[in-house]
Amino acid sequence: RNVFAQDFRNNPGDGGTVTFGFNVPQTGAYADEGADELRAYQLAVKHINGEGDGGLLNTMQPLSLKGDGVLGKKVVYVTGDTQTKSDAARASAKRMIEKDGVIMYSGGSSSGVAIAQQSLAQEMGIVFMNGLTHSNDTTGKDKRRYGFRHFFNAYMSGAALGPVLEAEMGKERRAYHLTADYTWGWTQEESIKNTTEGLGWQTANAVKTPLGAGDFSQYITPVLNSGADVLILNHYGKDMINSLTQAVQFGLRDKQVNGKDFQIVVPLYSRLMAQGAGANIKGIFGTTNWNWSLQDAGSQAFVKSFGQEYGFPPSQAAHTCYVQTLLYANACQMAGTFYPPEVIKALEGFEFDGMGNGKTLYRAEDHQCFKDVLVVKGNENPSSQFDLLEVVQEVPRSQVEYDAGLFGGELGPYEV
Amino acid sequence: MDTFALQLLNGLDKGGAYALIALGLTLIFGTLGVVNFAHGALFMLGAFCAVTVQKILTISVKVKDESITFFEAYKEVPYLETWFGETGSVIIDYSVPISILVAIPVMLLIGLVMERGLIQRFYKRTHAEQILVTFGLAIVLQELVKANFGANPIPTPAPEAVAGSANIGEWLGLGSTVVYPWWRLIYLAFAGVVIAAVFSFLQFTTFGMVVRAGMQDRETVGLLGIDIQRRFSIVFGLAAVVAGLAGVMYTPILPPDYHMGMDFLVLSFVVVVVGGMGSLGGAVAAGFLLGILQSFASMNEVKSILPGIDQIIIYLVAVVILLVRPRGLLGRKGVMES
Amino acid sequence: MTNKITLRSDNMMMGLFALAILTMPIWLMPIGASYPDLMQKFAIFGIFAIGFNILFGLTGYLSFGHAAFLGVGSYTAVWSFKLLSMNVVPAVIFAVIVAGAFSFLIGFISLRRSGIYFSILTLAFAQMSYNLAYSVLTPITNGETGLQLAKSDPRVIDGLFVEAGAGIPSTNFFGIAMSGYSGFYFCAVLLIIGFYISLRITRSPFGMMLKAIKSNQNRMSYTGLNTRPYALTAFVISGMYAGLAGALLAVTDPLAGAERMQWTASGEVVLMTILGGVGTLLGPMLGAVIIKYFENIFSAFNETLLNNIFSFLPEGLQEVVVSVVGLFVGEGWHLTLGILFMIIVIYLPGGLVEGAQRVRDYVGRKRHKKTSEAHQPQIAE
Amino acid sequence: MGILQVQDVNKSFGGLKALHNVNLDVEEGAVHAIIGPNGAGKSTLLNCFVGRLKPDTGSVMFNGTSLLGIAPHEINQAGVARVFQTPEIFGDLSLIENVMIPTFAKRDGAYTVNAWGRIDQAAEIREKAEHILEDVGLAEKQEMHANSLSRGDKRRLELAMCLVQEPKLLLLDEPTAGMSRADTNNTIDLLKRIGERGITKIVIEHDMHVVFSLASKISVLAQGTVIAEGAPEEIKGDPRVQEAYLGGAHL
Amino acid sequence: MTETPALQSNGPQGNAPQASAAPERNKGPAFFSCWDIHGYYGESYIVQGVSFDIREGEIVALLGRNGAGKTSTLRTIARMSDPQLTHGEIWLDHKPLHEMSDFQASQFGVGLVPEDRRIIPGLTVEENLQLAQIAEPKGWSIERLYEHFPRLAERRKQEGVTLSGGEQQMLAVARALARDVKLLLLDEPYEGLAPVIVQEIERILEEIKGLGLTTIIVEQNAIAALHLADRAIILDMGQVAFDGIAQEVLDNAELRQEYLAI
Ligand SMILES: Nc1ncnc2c1ncn2[C@@H]1O[C@H](COP(=O)(O)OP(=O)(O)OP(=O)(O)O)[C@@H](O)[C@H]1O
Ligand SMILES: Nc1ncnc2c1ncn2[C@@H]1O[C@H](COP(=O)(O)OP(=O)(O)OP(=O)(O)O)[C@@H](O)[C@H]1O
Ligand SMILES: [Mg+2]
Ligand SMILES: [Mg+2]
Repeated sequence: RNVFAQDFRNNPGDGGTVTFGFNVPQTGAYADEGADELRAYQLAVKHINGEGDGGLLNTMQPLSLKGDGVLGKKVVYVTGDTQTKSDAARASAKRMIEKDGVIMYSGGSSSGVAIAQQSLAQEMGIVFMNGLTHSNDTTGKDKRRYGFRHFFNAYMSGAALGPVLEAEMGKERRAYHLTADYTWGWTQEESIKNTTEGLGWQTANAVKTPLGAGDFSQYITPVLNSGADVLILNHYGKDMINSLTQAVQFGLRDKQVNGKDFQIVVPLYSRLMAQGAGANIKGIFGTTNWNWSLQDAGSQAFVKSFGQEYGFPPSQAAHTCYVQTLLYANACQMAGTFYPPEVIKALEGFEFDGMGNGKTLYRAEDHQCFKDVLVVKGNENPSSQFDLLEVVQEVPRSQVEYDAGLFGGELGPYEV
Repeated sequence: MDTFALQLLNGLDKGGAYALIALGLTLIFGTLGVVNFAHGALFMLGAFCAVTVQKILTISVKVKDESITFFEAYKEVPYLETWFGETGSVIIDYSVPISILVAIPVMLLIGLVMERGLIQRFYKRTHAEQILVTFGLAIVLQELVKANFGANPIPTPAPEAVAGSANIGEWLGLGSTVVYPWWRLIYLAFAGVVIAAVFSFLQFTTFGMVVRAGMQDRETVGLLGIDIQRRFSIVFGLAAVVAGLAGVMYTPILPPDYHMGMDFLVLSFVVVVVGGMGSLGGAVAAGFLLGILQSFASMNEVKSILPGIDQIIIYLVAVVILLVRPRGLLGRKGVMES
Repeated sequence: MTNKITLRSDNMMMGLFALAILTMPIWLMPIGASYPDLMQKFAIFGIFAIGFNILFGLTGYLSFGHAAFLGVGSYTAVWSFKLLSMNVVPAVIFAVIVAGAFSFLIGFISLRRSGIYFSILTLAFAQMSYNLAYSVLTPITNGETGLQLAKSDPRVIDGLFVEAGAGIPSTNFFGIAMSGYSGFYFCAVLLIIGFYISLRITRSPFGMMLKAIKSNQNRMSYTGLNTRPYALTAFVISGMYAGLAGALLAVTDPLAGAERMQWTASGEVVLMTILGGVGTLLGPMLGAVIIKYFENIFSAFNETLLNNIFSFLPEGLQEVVVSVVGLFVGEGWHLTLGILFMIIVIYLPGGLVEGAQRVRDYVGRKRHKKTSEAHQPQIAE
Repeated sequence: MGILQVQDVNKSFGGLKALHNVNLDVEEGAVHAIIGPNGAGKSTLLNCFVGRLKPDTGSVMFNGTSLLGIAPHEINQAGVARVFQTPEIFGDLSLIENVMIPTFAKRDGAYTVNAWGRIDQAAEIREKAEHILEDVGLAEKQEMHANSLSRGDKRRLELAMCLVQEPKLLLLDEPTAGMSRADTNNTIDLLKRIGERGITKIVIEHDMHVVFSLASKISVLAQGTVIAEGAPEEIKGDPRVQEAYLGGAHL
Repeated sequence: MTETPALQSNGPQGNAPQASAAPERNKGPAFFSCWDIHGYYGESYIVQGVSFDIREGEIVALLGRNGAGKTSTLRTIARMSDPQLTHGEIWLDHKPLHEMSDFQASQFGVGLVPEDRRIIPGLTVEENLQLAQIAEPKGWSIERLYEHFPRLAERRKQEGVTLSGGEQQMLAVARALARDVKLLLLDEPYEGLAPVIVQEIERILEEIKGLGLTTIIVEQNAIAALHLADRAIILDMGQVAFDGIAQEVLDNAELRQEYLAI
């Protein structure tokens, strides 16, 4: 297969190792999430190199990796701090590329940062495997040939929530949206609004709130007497923790409006958010990409090796980062080369199973993974400190699929 | 009408919080002349007093969840509950009010140590150097908290009894649509009490005059037999306590994290300066003014006319006030003007 | 003021400075900082800090909003790439002009006040710019995601000359791609020019007027000088430096995000300047290098790397050392930065450059004493 | 017609009438001394000339144009320089820079961006500055920071800064206060020497030795009102002045 | 505590200025004495080994040219942080001032009227006086001060720094008297004052002299100071150039010419 002996950026050549770059938030609001992602990456490298119990290498299908590294080269890695800022993330990624010679880099925790890194990947000709990023734009209008996303997106959250909301709350509802005033918030609001309006719900109002507002009281009080009976919080991270905590304090959950119990919905959940909001999340609906309580073999295998290594279960962010690393390594093995265009082609349209979320497709047209989505709610009666979210339903992949052209964008060329 | 009443309440409540946070800063900044970028960190440390107290009160017996085999998962029952039953739960429930009692001596100590150990050397240095050292200190404190408590916010709920909302409308005869969380009302009252206490201490005793004089001219005050250094330490300790209390009281509204101080730092500087340097009354007035304007600017009716106004209102008001009134609302001439 | 400043000593300093900057790829190698992106950042933030120092160091006006001009420079440059040409020359020129105009507006209003009131005014303007860029102005700034190039951008000038390729074209200086080392040298040359201009300003009558503003504005006006336009000129010049820095960020990496305008970014340049030494020529550059070095290199250490570094130690000791050092690097790099700030300002008042001078003076004190204090008898011991 | 004409100037601070219908006519080339008890309003009057204060009513005409309502730097550019009661100097600049700044201001006007020339090469300006420092006896200290001067030296520096501008009208608020006898005498000599250059001077002074060595005309201000005006000899003998100001001082 | 009067301590004689071996030194333990004090402003060496004694109730005129170090000497005695005392001892009433800080020295009875008056901005006249009576021991009551300085009584509500120069000087002297002082240090009390006021202040100083208050007065108006003083000390280049009876200076034209140019 030496036809691919072309020179490309950071070609590992005859060296015995190949370097991955893990670019996660180590400081700032998402530092804890970043730390969990880093753990997952380290675990993935271990497993690829044939150390430890092998993790998902035992369940993944089809599998080309042999547990001896990638194409016979041991994987080593470097880390960096994105600070959850686009500039810092790109600087850190450039360091990995220019100084450390990484062949692939990966990371996430915010859509803006992910998109910034993804476009850098295209410029530099290095594959970027997105970690946690939920905006439709990542594989929509800002998609890139060199970027791939395993995580689900706002559209899929909305599509998955629809039937559950209908079952739990009925068709006659008035929803009030509070939306973080930036691109992720907008796509989230749009997606969930499409879903709820599709159910026949009315939209009482959709209000933008400044990022990092801290105190949301001035946005919550208008909800009280707006006639709405559902509050949808299109917030993430600290904003969501604060707005939810305060909404509950304003007595929204004890309210009766239009003869119905007032409800709050949080489209995107994460474990850290659940921890930060404490008891306030009990019974509140939302979606996640993955949860450690899933019982399929892949999830069990991952929870086992992560839990034994670190003493606690992995978060959804850890899961997606782990899977992404394996998928990339596997694609190189499949392609028989590290030459990015070939690796990309191997990933495009790749269909696999046994990594949680059931049968999964890496769609070629937009580099978005399609798989089952979890609708969850805050656990009313947790049995342990990790038991925060209860899976209400595993919404099948077919229900969240959409047309690849829906969000526009262009992947760009293979060769740069 | 009720939206208006509610936004007014929001404004007052925010104002109380802003004033309380800015009060400590104006003591240090406006009175001692030290640009204290670590003020936010003091606020944050106060909040983590509450977290620590809660952590201590909820030290738990851990009952292993046997269904999980890959790692250790527990159901936790606090010792206080196993020992004292109901009473124990109540104590835990009241951890935030209890933290206030703890925070006063702790923050006083922190303030004194900080002043004696560090700030003291910087009274005569340039503002630039004060900024650098206090910013460095703020980062260090922040990172220490992060290393111990993680980066994620930590829920610290208000006591059950005041967790819900009060039906203010009914009391005032405005109908039942005006409800407001108890804890926020308590915060407002608490802010009022603390502000009044600080005011009377500085206005009705000679302490305030001496400190003001000392800031203007340390040497001469020393010549008059006054140990100004000791008084500066006390002011600093007092400011730390006020900042800390503001932090403790804020925890049920905003689950604390290590970065919360930085988030409030700029705001508190704006409040202090808009109020006028060296003026306690100014800081309080500016706090309420900005709080109320911010609340009204966030109303949908206003936002539909001026999109994004709620994001910039505080800064816009600051600019207008500083251009109309050169020294802020109640500032004195010559303080920190060069 | 013991060493006399002359044209010759300045030219010498200039030569050494240029040499040091241009040879960075060589001497930064041992500390792992010799890769293009970081050196670009050194040069760019050096320009930013040097320009900032013209305002803060000379006139004493502490602006807390200079990041706004940096951001405006970046946006302008990216728009120039999108609309006109991928050539960096128009981008840089427009960025400097637009940032200059923007700083004229803000400076004109803010300079009506002095001291802390001025600082808060600039802060307020910058925060408003940031908040609006993040949300309402998204059509211009592309909000959180940041303004990016797209294949479909018009690029009217380029369209006249070259056929569009398959992907997004890269920025260039008349055909030389502005990434990697060529990007660094482009920034480095501008840094050297920027430094030279700042040197000339400092040594010029205009620079002396700026120092006079810092020293005593009252006397300045009773001396027949109109302080406001002097301060405003300094403000605009430093705003243009910031705009240039912003443009270079976009030149080397064509993406402009709103977070560049946040108060923390303004604060960063303040810290760089103070750390290196307010009012000194070299200090701001030094401060910029240190902060960027920490941000990029210290944050990248992880446990495996540390274990490699300390592998020469015996097993047990290695573990202890790694866990202790680990607190200060990687995710703990902020802690180190904070401690560094404190140590420098406590032990080297006036920042690194002045601190170094103090140390040097202390060593050579006896020699200097004789010449500088002729009117006083010799010191006793 | 004098070079400076002050008519019916009134100035109050709150309830305090600091200046009450003050009239003054300073002749070109004269040394006009203003004396009077502490708090009489002498410094306040000077403040009205340089734009630091604006009188409530009245007019101040300099060379035929009004000085009221124009900015301090414009007044200075018109040719009025002032030495303050508490020295106003550029504390953290060197003495030579302190003197060069007004020299540039004189040459280049109120605002000129000369950012490319080098100070150390502005030979003509420098020479002029050095020369004036020599005149006031500070030549040796020209590289020192102005802040570390003793007070007498600061005042002399300020005087140098004004003189180097060759103003038409020089306002001196207690130029010899705090100076030793020797330096006072030097200053008197210096002021006499500049007198020869035709600079009009208004001097406020409590040291009668200085006043009577320099003044060609004296106005006596008490409680905001001019109570006497005339040649030195007349003033010396005026009983009201004796009572309000001089006391039993031996002159 | 150590009762050792300063003059008995023996130090290196090398630096002792020749003229300081004044005859008074042998007349028993002095009420106040400073011995071989050295003071620095940062790196500048300004007070270069000054020694002298004062008996209780004595009034000493401290004279010298501009920049001779008079102010610096007073500041050193008042234990201000600048100039820094690097060497030497200062004793007042058998207590070591050199071991005290500024406020302790003040509480023990050192009162300085500083040369630029140092009225505190932002405080009214009355507050400036009250400030002096915060720390014990208090001296004259504010009522008594107002009796002596009726002008201050009129202006009591005005901000101190807006007073005219002379008024400020009165306030500074009054403020010193508001404390119970053992040793009064006056730095150029006549500066900037109208002749009538100078006479008034002179009267007050005479009165203070009558009270037997030990005083050091620094004054450019040497003649006036010498008339008031019992003794004169002349400083030159930070060292004592003369120490003797005040009348001696008035009589010795050569001395006056050399150090005072009068
Ligand atoms: N800003 C002000 N506010 C209130 N009163 C003032 C102000 N400035 C001056 N005064 C008062 O006005 C009167 C005149 O003051 P001014 O300084 O002009 O006196 P002066 O004649 O210069 O006295 P001196 O010879 O002592 O310097 C004084 O009584 C003073 O207290
Ligand atoms: N803060 C300071 N830093 C450095 N040098 C100083 C400082 N203050 C005073 N000096 C220097 O100390 C010397 C003595 O000053 P000092 O003020 O004690 O003199 P003085 O005898 O009181 O003079 P004057 O009669 O002018 O008040 C002077 O040469 C002066 O330049
Ligand atoms: Mg006066
Ligand atoms: Mg003196």
